[in-house]
Amino acid sequence: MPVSEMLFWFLTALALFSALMVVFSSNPVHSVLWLIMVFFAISGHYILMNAQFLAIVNLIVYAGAIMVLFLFVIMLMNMNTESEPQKSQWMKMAAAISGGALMLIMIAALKDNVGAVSKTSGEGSIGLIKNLGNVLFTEYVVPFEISSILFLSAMVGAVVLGKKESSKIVS
Amino acid sequence: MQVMPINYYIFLSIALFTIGIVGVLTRRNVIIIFMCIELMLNAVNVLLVAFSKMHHLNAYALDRATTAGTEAQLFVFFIMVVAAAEVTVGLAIIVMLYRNIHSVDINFLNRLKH
Amino acid sequence: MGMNKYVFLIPLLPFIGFVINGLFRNYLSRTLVGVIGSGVLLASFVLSLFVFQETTATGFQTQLITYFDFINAGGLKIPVSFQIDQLSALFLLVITGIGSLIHIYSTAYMKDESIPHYARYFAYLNLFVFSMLLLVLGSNFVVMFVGWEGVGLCSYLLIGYWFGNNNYNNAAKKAFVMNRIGDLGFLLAVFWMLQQFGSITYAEVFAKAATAPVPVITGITILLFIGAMGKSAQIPLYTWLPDAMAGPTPVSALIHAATMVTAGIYMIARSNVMYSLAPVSQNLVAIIGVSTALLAATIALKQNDIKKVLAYSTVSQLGLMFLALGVGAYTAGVFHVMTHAFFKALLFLGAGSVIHAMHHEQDIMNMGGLRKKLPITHLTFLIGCLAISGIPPFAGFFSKDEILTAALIKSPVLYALGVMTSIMTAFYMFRLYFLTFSGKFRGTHEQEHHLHESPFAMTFPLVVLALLSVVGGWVGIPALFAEDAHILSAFLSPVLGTPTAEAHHFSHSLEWTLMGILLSFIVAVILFTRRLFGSEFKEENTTEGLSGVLANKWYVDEFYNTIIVKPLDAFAGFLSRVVDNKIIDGLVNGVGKAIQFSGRQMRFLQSGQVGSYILIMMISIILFFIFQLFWK
Amino acid sequence: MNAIILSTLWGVLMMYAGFATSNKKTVSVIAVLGVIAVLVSNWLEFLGLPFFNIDTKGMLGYNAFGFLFNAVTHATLLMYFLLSAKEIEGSSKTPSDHYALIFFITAGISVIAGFKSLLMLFIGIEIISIPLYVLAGSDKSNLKSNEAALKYFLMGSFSTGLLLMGIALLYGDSGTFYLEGINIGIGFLTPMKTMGMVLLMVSMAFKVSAAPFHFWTPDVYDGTPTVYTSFMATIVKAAGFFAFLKLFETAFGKVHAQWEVLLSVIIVLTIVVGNVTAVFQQSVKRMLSYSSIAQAGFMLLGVYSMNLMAKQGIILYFAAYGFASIGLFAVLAKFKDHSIEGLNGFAKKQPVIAGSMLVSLLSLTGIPLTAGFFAKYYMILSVLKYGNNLWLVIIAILGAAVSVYYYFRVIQAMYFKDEADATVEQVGFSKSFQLLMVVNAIVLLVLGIHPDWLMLFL
Amino acid sequence: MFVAFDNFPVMLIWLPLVGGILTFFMKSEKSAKATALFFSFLTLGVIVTNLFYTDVKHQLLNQVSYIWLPGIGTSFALILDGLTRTLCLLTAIVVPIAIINIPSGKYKNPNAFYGLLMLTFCGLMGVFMAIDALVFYLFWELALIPVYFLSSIWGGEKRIKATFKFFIYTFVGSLFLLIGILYVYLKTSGSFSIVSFYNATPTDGEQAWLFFMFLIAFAIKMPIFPFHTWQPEAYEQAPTPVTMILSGVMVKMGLFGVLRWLLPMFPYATKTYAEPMVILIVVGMLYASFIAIKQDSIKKLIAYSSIAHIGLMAAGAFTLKSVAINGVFIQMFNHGINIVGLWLIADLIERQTGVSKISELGGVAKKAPILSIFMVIIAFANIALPLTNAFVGEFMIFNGLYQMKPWIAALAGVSIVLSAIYTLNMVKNVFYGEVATAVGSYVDVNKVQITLLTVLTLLIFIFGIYPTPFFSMISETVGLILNKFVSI
Repeated sequence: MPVSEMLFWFLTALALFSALMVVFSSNPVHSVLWLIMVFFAISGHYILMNAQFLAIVNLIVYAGAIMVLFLFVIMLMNMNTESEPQKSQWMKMAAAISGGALMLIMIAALKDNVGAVSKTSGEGSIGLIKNLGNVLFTEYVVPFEISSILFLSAMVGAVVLGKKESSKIVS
Repeated sequence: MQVMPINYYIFLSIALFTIGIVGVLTRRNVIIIFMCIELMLNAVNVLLVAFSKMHHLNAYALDRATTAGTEAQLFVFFIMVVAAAEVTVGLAIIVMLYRNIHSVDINFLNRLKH
Repeated sequence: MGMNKYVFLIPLLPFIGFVINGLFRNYLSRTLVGVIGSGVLLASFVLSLFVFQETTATGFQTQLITYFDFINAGGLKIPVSFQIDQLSALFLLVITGIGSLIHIYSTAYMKDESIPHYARYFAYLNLFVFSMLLLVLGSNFVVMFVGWEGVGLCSYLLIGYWFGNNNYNNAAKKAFVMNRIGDLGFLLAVFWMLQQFGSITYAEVFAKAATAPVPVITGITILLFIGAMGKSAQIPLYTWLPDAMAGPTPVSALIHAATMVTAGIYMIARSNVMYSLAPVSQNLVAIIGVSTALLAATIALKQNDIKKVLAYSTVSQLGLMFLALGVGAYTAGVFHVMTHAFFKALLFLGAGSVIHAMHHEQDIMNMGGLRKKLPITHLTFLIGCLAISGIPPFAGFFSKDEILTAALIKSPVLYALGVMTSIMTAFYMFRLYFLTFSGKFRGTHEQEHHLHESPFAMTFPLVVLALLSVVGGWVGIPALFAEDAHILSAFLSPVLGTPTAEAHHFSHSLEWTLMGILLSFIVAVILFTRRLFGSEFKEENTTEGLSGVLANKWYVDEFYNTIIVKPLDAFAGFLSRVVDNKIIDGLVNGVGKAIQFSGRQMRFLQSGQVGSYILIMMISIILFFIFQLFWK
Repeated sequence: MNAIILSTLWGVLMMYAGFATSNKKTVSVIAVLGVIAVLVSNWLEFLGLPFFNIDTKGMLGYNAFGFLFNAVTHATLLMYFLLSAKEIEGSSKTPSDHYALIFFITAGISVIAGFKSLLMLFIGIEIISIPLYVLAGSDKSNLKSNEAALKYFLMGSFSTGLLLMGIALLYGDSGTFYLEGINIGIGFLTPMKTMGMVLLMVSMAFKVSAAPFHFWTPDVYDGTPTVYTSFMATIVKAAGFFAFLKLFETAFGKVHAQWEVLLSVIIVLTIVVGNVTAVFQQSVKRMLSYSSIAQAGFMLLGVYSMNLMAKQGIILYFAAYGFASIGLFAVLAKFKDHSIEGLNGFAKKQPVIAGSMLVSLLSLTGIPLTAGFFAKYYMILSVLKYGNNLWLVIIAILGAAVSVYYYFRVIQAMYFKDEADATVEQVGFSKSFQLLMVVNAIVLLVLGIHPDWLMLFL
Repeated sequence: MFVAFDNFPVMLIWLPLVGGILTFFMKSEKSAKATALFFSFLTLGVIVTNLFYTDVKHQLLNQVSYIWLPGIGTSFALILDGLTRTLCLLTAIVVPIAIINIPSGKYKNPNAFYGLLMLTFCGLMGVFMAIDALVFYLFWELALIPVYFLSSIWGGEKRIKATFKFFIYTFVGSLFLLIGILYVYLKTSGSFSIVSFYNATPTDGEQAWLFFMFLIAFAIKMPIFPFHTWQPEAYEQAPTPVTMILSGVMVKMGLFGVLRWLLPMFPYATKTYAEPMVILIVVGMLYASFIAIKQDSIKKLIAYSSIAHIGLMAAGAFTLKSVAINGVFIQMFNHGINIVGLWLIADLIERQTGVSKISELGGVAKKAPILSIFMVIIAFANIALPLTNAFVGEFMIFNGLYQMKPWIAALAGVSIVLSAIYTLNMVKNVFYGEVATAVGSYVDVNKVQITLLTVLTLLIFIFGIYPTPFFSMISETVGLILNKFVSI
């Protein structure tokens, strides 16, 4: 088994396990940490697929910025205990069954795919920063600029929500 | 040339996606639910990158100078961008709610029904 | 032929009388009302006389006078046109003549009414005559039907004349509804004729009838006869007529003598061509006729209301007329209509005079000994009784004898039943006569004190009618007495045809014998009744046994009530309460309720829980996948 | 392009307007001017006068349908601003921020109006959604508003996940994000494409609140401050439909027969659920949110049939539904009590307002001579023209019949119930508001009498 | 300004509409009533004048078509032909009568009341004159809306529920109608004109269900069994003028639809279903008649009686016999007159006594002899006594039924007897008998009421005795309807 393949399996296992742990840890902080683990694993996959740019972005944006934000919020709310009440068993069963069914169906439907992903880095330089940056600022400049609206609105939104206005709570 | 069947990636992605969904369904902590949604988005990202590489490989066989597959990687980039924006707003909402009810339990969100 | 131009006046004059009296009833004086009411009729009578005179001329041809198209659309053409022939002329005379007398009589009889009601009364009477004239004059079945329903309307209005009393109103309604049942038959016959012959004009229908299949003719004639059953009060639709006594007495005279009930006879006589082609219908007519005659006669035996007795006697006599028509003796039927009109009008008006004198007392048990107090009434009433009982040489004898002879030719059974009816007729009429006029007065003192003979306006018609009851029969003297003395038969033969040769089957001796036996029976009965009721009076048992049954009219009304009225009423109630309210409307409302209910239930899916929302979404997605991927 | 850029710019302008002036009225005026500007610029571009010449590499592009949709959006937005300015001003200390968000959303809608690539679709939808999450929660001290925002956010994000999965699968099979590219190679539906398509359909159904993905709608519409519910339920929803129609027409038009059954199931469910559930609502606001589900079912008929009539009809439907709902919500926003009984005897107090509300309700019901009639007319006609789906039409009209029940309950309350037993709130309506309501009603009537004036451009 | 008024159909639409709108702005009740009356009489004048312009020479005056929505293929096309004249005349007679009969001060906001009445008037005129399917549909619905408001605002105690039921019922029906119209439209060359609808060629299978799509709408409107349950309540609860218009004119919309649209458009399906339809309708007639017998409310009694009578007309229409269709035409008019007369009298009684239960009334005739005369005349017209108007029509319809199947005519004929029973029952219990306490201080009709009733009575007799001119007016239209069946 080539190294890349071994790495693939390792990362896959790591990702899945960490993902499961995200769901199953009762401590929110642990969940966050496990999720960061997933992101690392996924970044590993990106690197395996020669998508360095995304790997880096994933680490910086997701594992770095976003997850820190999460962690920050959780800490802010003082939720680092295992105090979360559990959903009803019925709901859990239903969730597991429907989730399993969905997975089964999707896998059953997609199992016959023929197609491959190259593991060598030689032929595919598209994932490099240089390449992507070039394309992003030429061909994709319109969506790029438009997504700035998104950020603007997110920013304004966060401000709107964050501002303290009145303290009277209406229920 | 070393290749991996695309199916592996598909299965991985599906598995992650499903785990995310199950998490959304089973957890009561809003933040964790949100995290599970992020997990789903990441599953999609993995899939997109894998497809990007697959298409690139296919095109590469015909044309060495191909840039096929770039768009998917950029798409992933945009997903991350959007996710970041979403998180900003999402967390703002969660904090706002927490300020009001001092809880992030989703089961408490039942004033609006019927 | 100069009368054609004026024929329309004959019905129109009473109609004008109706309009004037109806519209201006608040503005006319009592005298004027009476004058207008009777005057228009007298004028019609005079015109009718002229018309009649024309028809008696030799070589007279049936006259058709068309005015305008009533309906002319969609292949249906119904002209408003009149037909003048011997039959209609005769009926015109009877209707306007007797009608005039009744009008004159009414001016005195109804004088206690306030003027508006008095005028209303005369308006109705005029309208009644108008309808009847229309019926008789029409040259097709639709015009006849117009008059046919018109008399039904007028009988309704007149029976319910005293509308303050709900029993009367019920009687009026009953009359109209029963007539309507018959009318439905008539109407269907009209449609059938339209379909079969493409026309409803007498001339065309009768011309084509001979070529039509017999079952069709049978069907049409039976349907027509159903119409006649209603109008002429035959089994099973006869019960309205006795109830119709609710109206003022002159109205009863009008209904029983001149108008309304004779319409059925007229119609069948008019359609004799068709009936002659349909032996089945003829037999039916005869059987129904004789049964009615007998049934009504039995009931009349035990009635104590003076008008009821007369009413049942009318039903009975009508039965005899139908018997005549049924056995093909159309002339005899029409003849009896005429004579019956005379003496029945006489009897009713006489009864009216008695009631008038007795201050609206109608129970003969409370009368008696009126002979001296009401001499003219008594005498004329006696003539009427003799006439109806068939004592020669009074009018009834001739017509009845003709019917019975004709019945005998057809079947001895019919004859026997007819004879029984005649004997019973004599019995109940003289029972009535003796209880009313002989013996001692059984009413209150006050009544006795006020007893008086009626005024001239009332006695005059009585006298005239009495005269007619005496001589009226002489136009139809049977061949037995004198060959070719039957003027009426000869006169009507263009319309009704000549009597069949069968009439001569019997030897004169047989006829003499039968007539003699019958007469002696009748005389015996009269004497018997004199013994029974003449001097002293004993209370009759009217509750038990046969007499109870008879007094209660064989319980026919009760029977109808239980068998038809009540179940239909219950059925209507069931439809209204259960089917319409519960089932159909319930279904409609149920749909609404079901939507509301499911709305209420469906709200609970909206649990407010994000988890369950997403779960439902997931399940849906799974189902969608399965459907889209594996089902197709 | 004009519309996107101008509305973005105006959004930014609005952000700064809040600093520049503390007068809320001024802010509103600027906003209204902005909408007019956007409206005009869009129209100019339609007439062939683009202000900007940007090569979008085929990711964005407008046809008449898109322009007309934009125009309708802007027109309804104008009416919305005019009618609801007071409430927007009252909803926050700094309404300029809210105006900015709305302008950003408008830009997103314009993106949707012209998307030709799944990427633009995704970005467009997100630009619309994210500010909406904020607007839903803009009444921060109100727990219902909080809850609405969170619910909307969670479920919206979830549906974004589904959308992305769908896009990814589609890309995996076809190797492109361009709608036309997907359509070219779609001759045979592989399982992957099918799944992608179904997921796209699901997420679009979610956006247009079609059953069984509609659950967020009543809760969110109810909890959101009324003034923003109005916006959400009309303009934003229209964008969802437009996206739905365009996506499925351009990308999956060839395999229409493959997905029509699935869509018809969604339609039937939507109509049934929307109408039946609305019947029992006691609050006008909640009733309107269920009715918006029901109306969505009708609009989906246009997506289902996808012919010219469907497009004409759906444009008209946007206008009819938009104006009618905006009018109703605008009045409703002035009430504290949203129960139907609260409107008892309203017509006697405020005949003008009640009259224009009446027109709106009749339009929603689909009574002739209001725009709603022709909207439904086109929908039914397009399905009939598509053929072989009589049962769908019959279910749709039965739904419409049920809808009479709840719309007319409002009419009954306003017109037939006595005010004696009611608590008609003493709500003041300014003259200008009344005038605008009349204008709103006139728009509905004009479109109902002469829809050709709108259809002309398509 | 007069450009738009240069022909009859347009005038007939505009006059009530303008009148109605003007009425809305009237301040006092008097002026509102006067305006409404003025315009309705004007309309009546126009339609009466039009009766003299029925020849071919003036066709241009009687038929118009304005382009309306070319994109859709519909134009504002109206016609005045035999059928239309009949019904427009009826409407133009009934509406003024209804308006005149309104006592002053009875209804709050009289300007709105009269205005809505006029709008209903306009809608009805449009329905009858439209020869464009979409225009027809629009007016079909438009006639309904004002009625809904009139009844719901000014009606009786249970008005809201009853009217709403009525509305939903008819709305569902008209939605089916819409589907039917649109489907046929797709079969044409993209035009809603009646000619293209007549020439549209749906297959026989399509005809079959289209027939029922149209029929449901018409059947609900008429109404015929079993779609009738909205009617008694709606009649009972609606204010009298509205009830008059509803029962006198509006129910004719259904019959009109059958005659103008249903029969000629789907000759094949009509032929197939005619007989079952007739049987169903006849059964419904009897059903309604039986129920009428058990009604204690005058209004409900009249309502059920109307169901029976309308049923007869509907049955007549489906016989496809010329004589019956002629009969239906004239009967539509006559039934309108008669039932308006009945409502008028019922209203007069209820207005004075405050009672509409038969069992609580009695002896009105003693107190009000003139009223009773009219009542008797109208009652007998209602049961189709010869020489009253209804006889002509019913005679012809029965004739047609007989031509179709004798036993059907016989069965339907039972309703003649039943109608006599319930009508006379009502007359008896309300007008005759002892004077009931509620009637104690009854005052007879005044001059205005006498005039109204006289007009109705005269119409009853004129059409009962000399209907021939009427038949010559409609003969062409009847021919057109039946022509479609010649080749089948």
